[in-house]
Amino acid sequence: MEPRVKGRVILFGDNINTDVIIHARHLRTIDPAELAEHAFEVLGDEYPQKLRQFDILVAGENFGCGSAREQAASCLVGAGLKAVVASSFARTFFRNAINTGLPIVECPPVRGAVQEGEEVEIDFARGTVTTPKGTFTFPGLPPSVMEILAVGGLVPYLKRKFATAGAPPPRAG
Amino acid sequence: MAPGDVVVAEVDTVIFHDLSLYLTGRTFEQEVKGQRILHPERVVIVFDHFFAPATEEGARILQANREFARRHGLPHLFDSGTGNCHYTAIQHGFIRPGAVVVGSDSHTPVHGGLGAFATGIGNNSIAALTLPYGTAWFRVPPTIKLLLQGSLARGVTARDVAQYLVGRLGEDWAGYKAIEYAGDLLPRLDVEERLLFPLMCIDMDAKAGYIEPDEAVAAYIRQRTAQSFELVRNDPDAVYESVQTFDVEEVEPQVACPPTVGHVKPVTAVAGEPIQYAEVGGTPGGRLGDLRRLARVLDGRRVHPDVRLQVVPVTREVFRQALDEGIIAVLHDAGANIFPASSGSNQSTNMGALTAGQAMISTHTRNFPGRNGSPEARIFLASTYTVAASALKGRIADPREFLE
Amino acid sequence: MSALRVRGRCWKVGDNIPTDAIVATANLFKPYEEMARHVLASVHPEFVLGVKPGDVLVAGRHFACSSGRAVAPKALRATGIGVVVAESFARTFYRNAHEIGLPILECPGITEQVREGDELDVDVEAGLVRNLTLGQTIQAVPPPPFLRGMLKAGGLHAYLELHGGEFVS
Amino acid sequence: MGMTLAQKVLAQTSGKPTVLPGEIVDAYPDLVMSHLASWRSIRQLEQVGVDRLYDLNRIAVVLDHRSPARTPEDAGHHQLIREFVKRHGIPVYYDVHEGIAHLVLMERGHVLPGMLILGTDSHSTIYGALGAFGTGVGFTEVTSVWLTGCVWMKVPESVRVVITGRFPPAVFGKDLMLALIGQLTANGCTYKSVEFTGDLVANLSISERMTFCNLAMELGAKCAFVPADAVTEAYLAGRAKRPYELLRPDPDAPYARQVTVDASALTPMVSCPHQVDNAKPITAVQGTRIHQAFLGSCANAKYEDLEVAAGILKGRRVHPDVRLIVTPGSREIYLQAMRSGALQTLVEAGAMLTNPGCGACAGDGGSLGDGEVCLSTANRNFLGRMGSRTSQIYLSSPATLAASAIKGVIADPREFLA
Repeated sequence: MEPRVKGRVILFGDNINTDVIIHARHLRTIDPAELAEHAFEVLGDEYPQKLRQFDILVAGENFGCGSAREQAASCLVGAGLKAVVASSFARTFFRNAINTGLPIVECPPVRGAVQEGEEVEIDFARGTVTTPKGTFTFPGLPPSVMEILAVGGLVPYLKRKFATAGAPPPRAG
Repeated sequence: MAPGDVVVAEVDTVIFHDLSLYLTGRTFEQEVKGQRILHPERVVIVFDHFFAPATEEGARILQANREFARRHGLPHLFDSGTGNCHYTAIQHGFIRPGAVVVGSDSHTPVHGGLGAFATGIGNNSIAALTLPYGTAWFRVPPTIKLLLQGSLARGVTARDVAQYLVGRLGEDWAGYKAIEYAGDLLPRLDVEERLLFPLMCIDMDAKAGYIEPDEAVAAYIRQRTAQSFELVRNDPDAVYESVQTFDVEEVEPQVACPPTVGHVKPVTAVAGEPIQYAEVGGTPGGRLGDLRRLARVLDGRRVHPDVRLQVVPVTREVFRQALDEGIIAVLHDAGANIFPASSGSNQSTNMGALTAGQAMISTHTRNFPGRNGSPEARIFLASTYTVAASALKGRIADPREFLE
Repeated sequence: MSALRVRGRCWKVGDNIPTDAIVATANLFKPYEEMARHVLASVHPEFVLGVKPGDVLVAGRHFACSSGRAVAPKALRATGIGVVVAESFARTFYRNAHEIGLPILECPGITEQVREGDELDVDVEAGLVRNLTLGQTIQAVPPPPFLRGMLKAGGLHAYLELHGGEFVS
Repeated sequence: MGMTLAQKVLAQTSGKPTVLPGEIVDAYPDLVMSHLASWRSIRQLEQVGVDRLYDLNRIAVVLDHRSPARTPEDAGHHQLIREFVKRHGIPVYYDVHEGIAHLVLMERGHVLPGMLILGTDSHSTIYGALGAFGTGVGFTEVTSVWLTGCVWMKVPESVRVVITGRFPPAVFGKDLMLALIGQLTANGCTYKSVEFTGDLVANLSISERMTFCNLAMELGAKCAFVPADAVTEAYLAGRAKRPYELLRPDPDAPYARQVTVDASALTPMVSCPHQVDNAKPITAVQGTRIHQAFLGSCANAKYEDLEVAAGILKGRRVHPDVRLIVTPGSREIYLQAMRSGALQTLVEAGAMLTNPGCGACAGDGGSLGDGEVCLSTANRNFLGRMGSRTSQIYLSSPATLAASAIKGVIADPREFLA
């Protein structure tokens, strides 16, 4: 994960659900690039292409509500998005984004401060989002979560963990 | 009229399923433009392939069909869940002795077992001729008479005999011909069992199959329609191209093996072949008799853990009756999965897809490579008893050991 | 050259080719051009890649068995082939092909006498197949007059339009 | 200070005496359920390159979303899962004929009060009907828990929903939840634990409790509970796979919010396209033409739901322009409804009865064409979920569904259940 990302914004509203992000009929693969070919398709056939022209997805409240399907996060990775900024996230999407290595930022003022196509910059170390209308701060993620995100998701994280530790940890008391 | 003549006959019943109506409707409206349907009341539409569409494409096809029926004022539309197209047509009294029945489903000859002249004709034939003019053209076929003599051995059903004939005589043996089935076996079978012979005459490429209707057929029809009909009897001097006699006493349970329907072997020759799916359904399975036979074998036993057993009743009425008889409970307790009355896994339009390396044994009618998903999957066809025994063993199995 | 006289390259397939292999169920509702791209792909993958308008498909016994599927001859026609010559045809396909005006010819012994890639000249009306590469002529079974009339008209619908909804003998 | 149920479960499963809302803990789930998504978890496991699983007894695999296989891909995924289950000897495994994972696991006694259960399905909140902490995760997280036994969890704040009064005729748990979601919005309890309590809940059947906890997901909840009690014990008698304790929240547990609902004041409710929180009283939408009615899903395809629908449909016919699809939630439900005669009634009325499973809710059968309208007892009505992007889904109780299937339009069930 890069410490800073910068790029053009694609804008969505509140309560964007996982059926809209990636329909169940496309869950036949777990390859992010293949999934990206169908991202947001339900909104129009042009959407998967459109998505690729942007770098950062900005949405309102409750982004990613609905199913626990992880592909809702990984298809965005496949589409080349570098981060998602939302006023709030549904919790399964939040977890799935971390697990697929997609940086997420919860920062409510951003949604109202940008237009589609404008540039924003996110600085993860400082916890800021800079928009044409000003810079906003967001609380950082807990270190244990950042550890997963930093290596690019849960699979690389597990690979690393087992390469160093060798065996699973002992069972809880 | 003599064999070889072309005749144009008035059609009494046209049977469509969801796939054939869609294709015929498209041809009728886009190629045969500006015509109206002469006899809407003779058209029977049954949605049996996409019984609960898993795809938008399926939903669109059914929707287009409903709209076609509405546009052309077709009153007899049986929507998803009613049953298999042929049995639904029978159940609702559209088939009578002496009737001329056509459909673009290749198994339309099944109705010859009720004394109808029934055959499969193409969508274009129906769109260009039957719908606008109410007729169909036929070349009068030469007729072969097959005499089936004797009684069936334990564990052997009409299905096995019909399949045995295909294996013995060949897949194109009766090309362009009609077969009349007779002999002392037939009166010993219930009416629905007899239907297996004309049904499977298509596997020998016959144009039609026929059984001279008797009182049992008349009673069966009377339960389903108030319309009058005549029991058409053969002319005493009817001419047959040939008459052949088969003794059925020695016939064993039969299995049609990949890659074609004519690759028929006694079950003993293929027993032990592992299977992952078993299905009782389709036009030759899933009748009340099949469900009873299935329950007889499964009662108190469990389907093998590696096998998915799928049961598809042929009509809603059969399912209802099977519920009342406690059959469904027996099947469920054995681990079977019951599906809506339909064509089940036929062509895997709605269910029953196989991946490479998998095998299915079923009472369906076709086993060509790619019929149900991967061309590298294998499909075996057999009687309900054999499918039941195989579901228990996880391998193709001889049903006779379960039928002491 | 009329539609009932075809000259082209020979493509060969074996016995008992089902309609499932001509148009798989999954392609049943696609446009004909799309269907044409998959015709016989599971039994002869090179066919759709190399077939040219006017080519000749030669098959063994019982060609196009299995489901009635009248789209099968339409999909074959959409590949551009001019005629199908086979040892024998399944009944429904025989009907369907004539009804849509796709020339077909029953020719016992054909598979022994032509090789894939041979140049063939097929005269449907006369019931003759000439193997121009080998310099041989093979006698086939010409269609009966009734079906010949249908073929000439371009299929059943065209025939009925031509004759005002009547069959003429 | 005392602890809520969510706190108690997370404390217990992370080996701590107490935990506080907001704290992140490493918890060891008691059960990890994966459905069809299991094939993806297996593929991720191959990526990680480790094959030794932490504890086979904490794994449950149930095939429900596409049952049986509709495509060769499905068949291949099912096969991959079966082989994996067999190779590892995973003891809790249910194949395509058993039904919806949530219902099957509860019926077979794998879900007990106080357990922490993860599932590859957002409606895993339903396990709270038996007092368990159920929550949804993605497939990679399942891989991780298979391997490590452990998952990080943020201890959620809790919302207490106190339900008083009694349901008027023709009003059910589903109506209450749709009203509550409409009031609190789809984002109303995001990241929170919801505890249902009050007079009405004390006497509520497990079936209705399932509907409560299932639909709580549509408030954005992380988990939901009906604290285990005598009703829970009665349900678990003869089912529970092992002994359990009736975990209950402390009287002085901290709640971020308390919401009170008077059940007596409710009317039948319908959620309109394309969000669950777009809930309206039946009177506002009655008369809307429907093409399909779907009685199914983990929200409302339980035995009681089938009984209610059959009660209304008895002696009546489904409207000729409506397809009624009935998909019982599980094999046990199917058999029970068969023995009671409910299935017969539904079939006689014209319903199409499918095999148990997720069915049309998850896009597996009953797809909608352009412009078609479906009334469903499921829990989601998102744009395009059941087929065409121009189709529409309304959600209701089984009673409203049955009344509407008869009328051909969205109809008030009170006419039938006065």
